[in-house]
Amino acid sequence: MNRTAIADQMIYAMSREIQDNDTVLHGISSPLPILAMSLARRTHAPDMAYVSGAEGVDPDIDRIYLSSFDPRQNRNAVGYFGLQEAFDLAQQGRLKVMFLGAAQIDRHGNTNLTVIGSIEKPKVQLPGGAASAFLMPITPKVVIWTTRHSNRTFVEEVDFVTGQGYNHRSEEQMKNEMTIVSNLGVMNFRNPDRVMQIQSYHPGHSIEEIREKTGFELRVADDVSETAAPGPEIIDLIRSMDPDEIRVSEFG
Amino acid sequence: MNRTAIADQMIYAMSREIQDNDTVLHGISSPLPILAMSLARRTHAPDMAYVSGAEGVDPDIDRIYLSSFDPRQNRNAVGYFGLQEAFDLAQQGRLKVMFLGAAQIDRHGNTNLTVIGSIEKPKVQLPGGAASAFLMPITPKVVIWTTRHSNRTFVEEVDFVTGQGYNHRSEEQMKNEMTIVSNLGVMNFRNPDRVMQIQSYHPGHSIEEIREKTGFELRVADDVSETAAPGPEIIDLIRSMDPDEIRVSEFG
Amino acid sequence: MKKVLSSLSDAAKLVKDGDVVTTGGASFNRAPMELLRELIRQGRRELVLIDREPAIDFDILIGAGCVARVRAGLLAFELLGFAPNFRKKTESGEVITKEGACQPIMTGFRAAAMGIPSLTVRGMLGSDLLAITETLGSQREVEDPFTGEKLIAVRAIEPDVAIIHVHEADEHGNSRIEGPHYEDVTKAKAAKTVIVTAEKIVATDEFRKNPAATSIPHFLVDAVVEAPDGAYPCSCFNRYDVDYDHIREYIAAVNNDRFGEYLDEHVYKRIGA
Amino acid sequence: MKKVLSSLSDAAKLVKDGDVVTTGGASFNRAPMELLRELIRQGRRELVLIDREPAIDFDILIGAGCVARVRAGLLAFELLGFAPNFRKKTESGEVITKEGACQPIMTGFRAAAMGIPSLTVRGMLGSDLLAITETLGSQREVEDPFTGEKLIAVRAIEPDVAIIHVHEADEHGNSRIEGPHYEDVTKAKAAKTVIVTAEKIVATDEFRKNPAATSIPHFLVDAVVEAPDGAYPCSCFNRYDVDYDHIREYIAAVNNDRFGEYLDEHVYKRIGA
Repeated sequence: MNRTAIADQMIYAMSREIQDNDTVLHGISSPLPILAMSLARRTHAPDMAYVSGAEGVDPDIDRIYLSSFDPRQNRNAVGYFGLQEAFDLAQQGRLKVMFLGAAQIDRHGNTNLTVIGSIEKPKVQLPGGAASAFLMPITPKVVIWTTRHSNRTFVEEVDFVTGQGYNHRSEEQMKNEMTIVSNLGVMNFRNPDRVMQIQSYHPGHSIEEIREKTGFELRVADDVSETAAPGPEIIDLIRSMDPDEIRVSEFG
Repeated sequence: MNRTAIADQMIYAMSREIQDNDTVLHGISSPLPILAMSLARRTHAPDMAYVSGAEGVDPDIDRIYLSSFDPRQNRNAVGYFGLQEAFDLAQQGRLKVMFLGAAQIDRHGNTNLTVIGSIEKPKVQLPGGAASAFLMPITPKVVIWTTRHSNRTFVEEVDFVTGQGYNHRSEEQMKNEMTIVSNLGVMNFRNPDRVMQIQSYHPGHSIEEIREKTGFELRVADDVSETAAPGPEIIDLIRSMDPDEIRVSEFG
Repeated sequence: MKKVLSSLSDAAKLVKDGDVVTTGGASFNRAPMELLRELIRQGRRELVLIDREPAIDFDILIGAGCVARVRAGLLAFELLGFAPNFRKKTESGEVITKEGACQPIMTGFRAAAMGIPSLTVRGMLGSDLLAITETLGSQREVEDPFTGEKLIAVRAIEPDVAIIHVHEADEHGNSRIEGPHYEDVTKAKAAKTVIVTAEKIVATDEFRKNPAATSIPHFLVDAVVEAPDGAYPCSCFNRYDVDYDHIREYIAAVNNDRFGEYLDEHVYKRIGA
Repeated sequence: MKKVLSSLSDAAKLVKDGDVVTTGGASFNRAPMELLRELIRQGRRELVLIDREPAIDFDILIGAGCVARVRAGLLAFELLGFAPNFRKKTESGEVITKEGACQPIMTGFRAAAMGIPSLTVRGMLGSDLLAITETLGSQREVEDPFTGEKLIAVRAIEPDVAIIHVHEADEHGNSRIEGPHYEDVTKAKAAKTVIVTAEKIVATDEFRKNPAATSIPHFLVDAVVEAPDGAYPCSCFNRYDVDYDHIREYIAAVNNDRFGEYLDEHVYKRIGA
């Protein structure tokens, strides 16, 4: 698959994590979430509430930009809702779905967006965790997306816990459901041990490939299957929302 | 003096409590404060910031109404600023002057707006303390106004402490200056004991009359004098801001 | 966006007996009177009313026997005097009121709107109100964890229902308020259920044309009702002013033991109208 | 209303060496670039920069040697990659950054804007960031006084200076922002000193005609400067878009050790212009 096709597959899988009536937020550097949210709203979730990182409520996306806060992405919004307000919704438990990134993720769902190496002597100073530390424990559905499924991303142990996973000291807070959508498949933690398992592999990929490119022993869900592929009308829809193919930049 | 003249005298005295550059707020049922603020802004304090209980910033007052929150009183405001925001300013120490009412007040400046009689068995259930409990300890200048100077208002001990005076347990918070403007004179607490004293008596009234109509031993400031009377241009200005003589309703 | 357009009658049914209710507006301005009249017609009972500075909105519900308790910073008719039903029924003990400070009420709403269980304020420390609210469990003295400063923690107030009258809304609940907003947006965020009444229901495109004018976004709203003159006799800024004469009539009715007639005339006779 | 109209040069002098500074906007949008360029020209040093999600605004100050420390939720150039000066100077240890979570920074501003010493948040509890911030004294675990729930208390952030770029302002500092406001109003309330740069200075009457459009009232503003294109190369909604090509040039300059040339070309050569 070329990068556009992988992007479209991921966007489609991510959109299916949204249910109708959900209130959904995206953050910074988030072309795939923006397109997934907009796709969901135009297909199976017309009643969802879309809150944009650029502060628009339910905008019509017909073009996206290199900044996910670019205010042009608020076209036709019905109102503004600030990030501070959206975070209040999250504290109330009303923000149902959030999309978050990760430079590293481990089998328990801990994510690192802070530093590669140690915090005292960084090998790579990452840009910062943004909303992860705050939202991961309190958001009912967290969708982590990564375009780089490899054993450098899916690691035995994260160098730094930016966003907490299921094995952490405050696990009483972790009543959420976490899904990971990568360029290879969809993973989740729907087992009694709350450890990562393959839920589906994207067309053209396999359980074996995913396990091989994962830095720890990855379980397989009992009902594992191939990820549903986007049909041509979905692909057309995505294309219409991102004519400049900004979504491919995430695979840079 | 007729009631209009007394109102004008009080408004003038109240306006002189405002200094240029002060940020000033009025609350509910406050025709005299509204007119005092507006008068100050049009005379000696053009740079003050006027925040109205109706949420307008620096409105031009040309008519007032029976509700001090009547939005018509925001004519020509340069913006809106909510009461919640104004109270934040107060917590920051940036709200310099607040006008507050009182059904009872004692020699230490404790005010009662809650109940006559006991809270368990009220003789008169008063409307409630509004901002007094909150603002009295933290606002640099509190101006209490009352149109009913009698020993039922100026009492030996208030039935209930709604707004704290200088003798209270949290006196470390009471770094403010409190002035009382009544229909008879101007009182303050500028002495080492922080007890009420007459600073000035309005024209036509006297120290003796004020002391007689006060339910406790009222001190007299060393530099006591007659209150400065509003000149004709001031009276015209007040009249132009309140052509319906709403200010007289406070003497009901 | 979900459609939440409703009838006055159905929207009012979202308020249950015993609910904790707050109303939009302040004093005689933009109170959701039409919806409150419907609550009276439907015979709602035992409500707990909370607001900073309400007026005739609370007083009419109290007079109609809908109310068990009131929490307000101040409840009066401004220069027109005491809130007449409130005064009668609190002095008779039929309605209970214990507080009387604006900041804790606004702060309680704000804490709920922010999704945290409590929020601190400065001030308040020397007031006798504090002892009362500490007994009620709505406030208590705390120390700031960083500075050690003594503050008052105010418990979040999450009303069962907020009823808010606005200028324009669409069928999804997107709402525009003109002029002073008071704490209405905070209340819409704080409450479990939000009922909006609007002078006019307009097309969603009107909101899309000027999103900066949207005060309350659709996803906070559970029901929206078209209610022209819905704040009457209170004001609705830019639409109509307070009818002070009507309010004087109301006061006279209560004070002359003719409040039943007032309700017949201004509330009940509207059934089916 | 006081007049606070100022020149770019005089306004920039309100920022002192070592000050804690925050900037308006978010990412590549409505950053107060012109005022920041003036700070570079004036040779400001040892600044402590705080913001939720800054980008080239912080990076250019870092690159020009003005910055000692950074507190940010995230500092990057979005899809264009790392913030190049930030990455270089943090990895070399020249600039110190320790945090990396948006909510505590927004909450710190909000606490200061509310005039309270700290404010609690939910979430955060399992993050390693917490131990770092506890050491720094900016966050700590607490229990809610009513519910006992474990929360994180965030210490108020009161910047010495907030620098905010707006669409229109008057000579008193009344300011209008179009489109997304980000945390700019909160920052204006939180900071000790507020500098506003505006695309255009307009008459106060423009504000009186539409008070609902006023974002920041005059009494929060200490200096206002007319700065057309003052956010460039960032966007100013409804006026101009981000110049992504310019930002690519900037990144290339840093990465090819030509940042000095970039500054000569885009910052220093403007002296006296």
